[in-house]
Amino acid sequence: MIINVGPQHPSTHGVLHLVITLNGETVKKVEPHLGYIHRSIEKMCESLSYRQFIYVTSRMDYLSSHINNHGCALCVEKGLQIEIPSRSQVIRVLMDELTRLASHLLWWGALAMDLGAFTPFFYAFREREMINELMEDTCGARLTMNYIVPGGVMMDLHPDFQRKVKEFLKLFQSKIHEYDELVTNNIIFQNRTKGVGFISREDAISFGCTGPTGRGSGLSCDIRKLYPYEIYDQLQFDEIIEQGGDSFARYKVRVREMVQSMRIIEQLIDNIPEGDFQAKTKAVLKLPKGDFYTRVETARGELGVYIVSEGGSTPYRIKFRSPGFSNLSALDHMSRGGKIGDLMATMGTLDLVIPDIDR
Amino acid sequence: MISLEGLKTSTQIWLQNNLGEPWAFMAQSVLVGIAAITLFAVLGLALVYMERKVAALMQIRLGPNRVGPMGILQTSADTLKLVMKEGLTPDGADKFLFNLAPFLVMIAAMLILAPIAFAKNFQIWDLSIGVLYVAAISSVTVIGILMAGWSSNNKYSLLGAMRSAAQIVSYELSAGLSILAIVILTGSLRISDIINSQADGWWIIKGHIPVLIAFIVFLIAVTAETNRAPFDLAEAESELTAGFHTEYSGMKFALFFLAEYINIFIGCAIGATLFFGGWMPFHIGNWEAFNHVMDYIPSSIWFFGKTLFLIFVIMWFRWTFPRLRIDQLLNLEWKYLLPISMINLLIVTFMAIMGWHL
Amino acid sequence: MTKDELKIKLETLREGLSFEEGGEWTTLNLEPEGFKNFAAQIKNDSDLQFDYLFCQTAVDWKTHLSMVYHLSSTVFRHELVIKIKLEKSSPVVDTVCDLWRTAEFHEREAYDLMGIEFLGHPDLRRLFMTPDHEGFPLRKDYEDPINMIKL
Amino acid sequence: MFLKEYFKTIYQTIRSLLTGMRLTGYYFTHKKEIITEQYPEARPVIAERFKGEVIMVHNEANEHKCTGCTACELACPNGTIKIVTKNEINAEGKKKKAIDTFVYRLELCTMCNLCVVACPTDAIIMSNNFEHSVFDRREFTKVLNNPGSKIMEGVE
Repeated sequence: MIINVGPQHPSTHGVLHLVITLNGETVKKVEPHLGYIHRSIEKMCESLSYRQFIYVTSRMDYLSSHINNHGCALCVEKGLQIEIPSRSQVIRVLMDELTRLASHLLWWGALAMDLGAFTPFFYAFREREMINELMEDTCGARLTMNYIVPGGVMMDLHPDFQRKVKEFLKLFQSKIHEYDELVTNNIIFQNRTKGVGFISREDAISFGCTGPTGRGSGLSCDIRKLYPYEIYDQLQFDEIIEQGGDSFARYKVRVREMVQSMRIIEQLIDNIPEGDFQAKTKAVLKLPKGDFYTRVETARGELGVYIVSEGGSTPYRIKFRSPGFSNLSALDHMSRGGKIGDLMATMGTLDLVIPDIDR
Repeated sequence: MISLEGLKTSTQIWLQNNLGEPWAFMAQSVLVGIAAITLFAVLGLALVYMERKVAALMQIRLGPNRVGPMGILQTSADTLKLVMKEGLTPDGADKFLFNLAPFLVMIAAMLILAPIAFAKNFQIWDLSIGVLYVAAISSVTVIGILMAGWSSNNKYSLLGAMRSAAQIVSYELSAGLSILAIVILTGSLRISDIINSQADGWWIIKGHIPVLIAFIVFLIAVTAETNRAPFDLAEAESELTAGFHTEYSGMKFALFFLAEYINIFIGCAIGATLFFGGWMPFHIGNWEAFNHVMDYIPSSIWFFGKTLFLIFVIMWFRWTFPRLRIDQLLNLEWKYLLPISMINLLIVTFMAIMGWHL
Repeated sequence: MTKDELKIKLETLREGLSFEEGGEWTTLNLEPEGFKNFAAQIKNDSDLQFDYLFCQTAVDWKTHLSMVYHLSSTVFRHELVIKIKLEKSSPVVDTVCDLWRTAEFHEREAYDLMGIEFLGHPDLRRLFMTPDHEGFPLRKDYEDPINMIKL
Repeated sequence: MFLKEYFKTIYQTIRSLLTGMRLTGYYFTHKKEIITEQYPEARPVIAERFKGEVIMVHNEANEHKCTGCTACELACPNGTIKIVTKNEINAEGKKKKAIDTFVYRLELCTMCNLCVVACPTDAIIMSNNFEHSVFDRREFTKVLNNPGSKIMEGVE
């Protein structure tokens, strides 16, 4: 039996279209059909200047839009060979980690909803809302911030930022046990995710699975640790690696990563150096001829930005290596032989964001 | 004091005096029919409202609060919307079965209403095999669901219907076995006998451990039989969009929706009758004054209070737990609930033979 | 392995490799012929172990096309960039999706948007566009008067 | 041994389920935890930096600071802004470029703030207004300079 899951389906979280072949309830084959929201961002960027194209990248992985912007800005800075002030570096990292936290929170709620529990979604949104408000205070937007620009950040931090972040951390720490009580320790949840959607370390490398998907299979792939950018090499945090390779391992990686993000924020929030938030840059940015590649760790995995420059004010060719795209390619491998319910659990723990896949 | 019993008796007497025996019976039947349908509508609306409020409060929300005071009229407005919507029938569907299915589900739900004692001496039909009747009719619902799933000509619907059939058929067993435990203790299938046997204390608080186990098994089985989360695999909106009623719209969908809530009500009413003594007030041994105060509360309030409490517990389940997978669902039944309830039944029988329960 | 060591090691695998100077990582220019063998070599060589293909893309240079492979090793953490020059009229290259399975999707994307054909790919179909779409959107000479908005 | 495992599973299951129910039960009974905002009645608190739409600042004398340099038009990635200039003859008889209309198309705007950053005279800013819905999309095309407004003295 062949079933079309999507493009409109409650658990694909977007317009992903999966054609699944079933034998009874058992999944035989999963074939993703993409392109429902392909906007050809790569082509669009070819006609935008190096300042302008960053805003488009917010629309790729809209849950970690900030980190997308970060990757692009880093790539442009690498081409221009400019140093950015330490204050803006700290601000960028702070915002990155807040974004990661918000993204993982949303994922946590959405995963529980995929598995049929609605209530966690609202608890997750309560905390995420506070992060969004923090973002709104400083960046002026909640989701597509366009806050990071080549050379630094667009605006200085809001005066209340530090106080509010501390308030948030305090509240978040007092709430984090609820996540364990409601979902992690729940026996139904564990049965639904343990041993489901297994992918071995070798397959994870071969499929290019990164982020929590790769780390859940025991693959060390945290760009923040392996190829530190900004000030990540000066920070104390652990790369979370679980050996399970199943949905529960991926779940645990993300939940434990939230704690690590909190650790990073705690280290930085009292140590924001004074100074400029933006380096002096020319009005029109022109990258030298050549190609530049940067990688950053988004909430979903490794985002690669590949810019080919011909020396003009616009990129000649730009390619985003998005984490969701590679992770999705492993979905078929992971979900074969499972039940339909397992497919939803696997998809939930892969944390697919469809605009990130379609670009 | 107005009680449902008094209302019933005075209506009966009035009708018999004015119309004569055969016509009075006819009039009574019509009145009962109207009362049942009204009860359905009111219950459906009230339970949907209750579900939404319970869900909202557990999810740190307010819930419906715009239409009418506290949003009480919200569900009525929703029903009105559904009534006015077009009832679509898909092209490839088996039209007759497709349109019949919601009514079948509804009628099955209505039939179970007959032996339920809503208050003292207030019962449509106190038949001698009351409990057996309930157990038998409640599995008719599955035919309606299968019919809906099959005739929709939709793969989601078919999968949902098949899941639902497997689920209801298996959970019927442990529900039946846990009901049997009480039947053995009481020694009668008649609902009124079962209630009267609890005059000196409800089964659940008499302190028999097997009864407690039977109650837990029964609660799980009822949750599963009514296709409620965490056993809502037949609908499983994240997997099968809406399961067996994917293709339904308008009033036909509303009937399915209503039937779900009526089934919960009936399941919980049976649970309240068997384990919580139906309309029997709460009595504590020799505390005469306390018992009198309890007696003063109308029996219908006792019944509805207990039923609503059980419904609340089932709603609580729904808004806390994730959904099970289909094989885990069947594992739970065949590996855990069925063996437990069988051994439990054995113990209860032994208890009844030895007379320990009295 | 540093860049220079990597160069020397690669030279032992095949004679007369042309390296591109500059750039962050060792960059290698290759011809499509014999690429598949070379790819298998660098993946399976115990000193190289390029087991992770983290980016695969194509660039349209108007006169010709080129495939760009970004490879990395999860054991030694060294990177290699391979660029393959392809003809504009008939861009054909061997698939690598039996070596790195992530390439399956990336090659479908490159086929869809750039029109590069991969020999031996198990399921070479359009990924984003509809199957009957004409033209390859990411090529520089692609024109779509309806959907492309020029500012 | 098997039976011990069996009952242990049952015990753990019930325990984990009851912990979850305790949490939802807690929220059910504690109404102060409710976070719903009743939007149209209770106005939301909008951050002062919130990017709602681009507006042009006018002072009491109906003067703005826009010189018509089109820096914002060039900075905009979407073609949201269109500046139509005209030549004005000032008091000394010299010809001077000034804006005629500053056309802003809200439906294209992504609130990226690049135009505000690009503006050399701070003539345009982002306002906090977020209630943009209208019945006709033509209303999204706005002219930002007030009718009859002039450029402020001393702004070059």
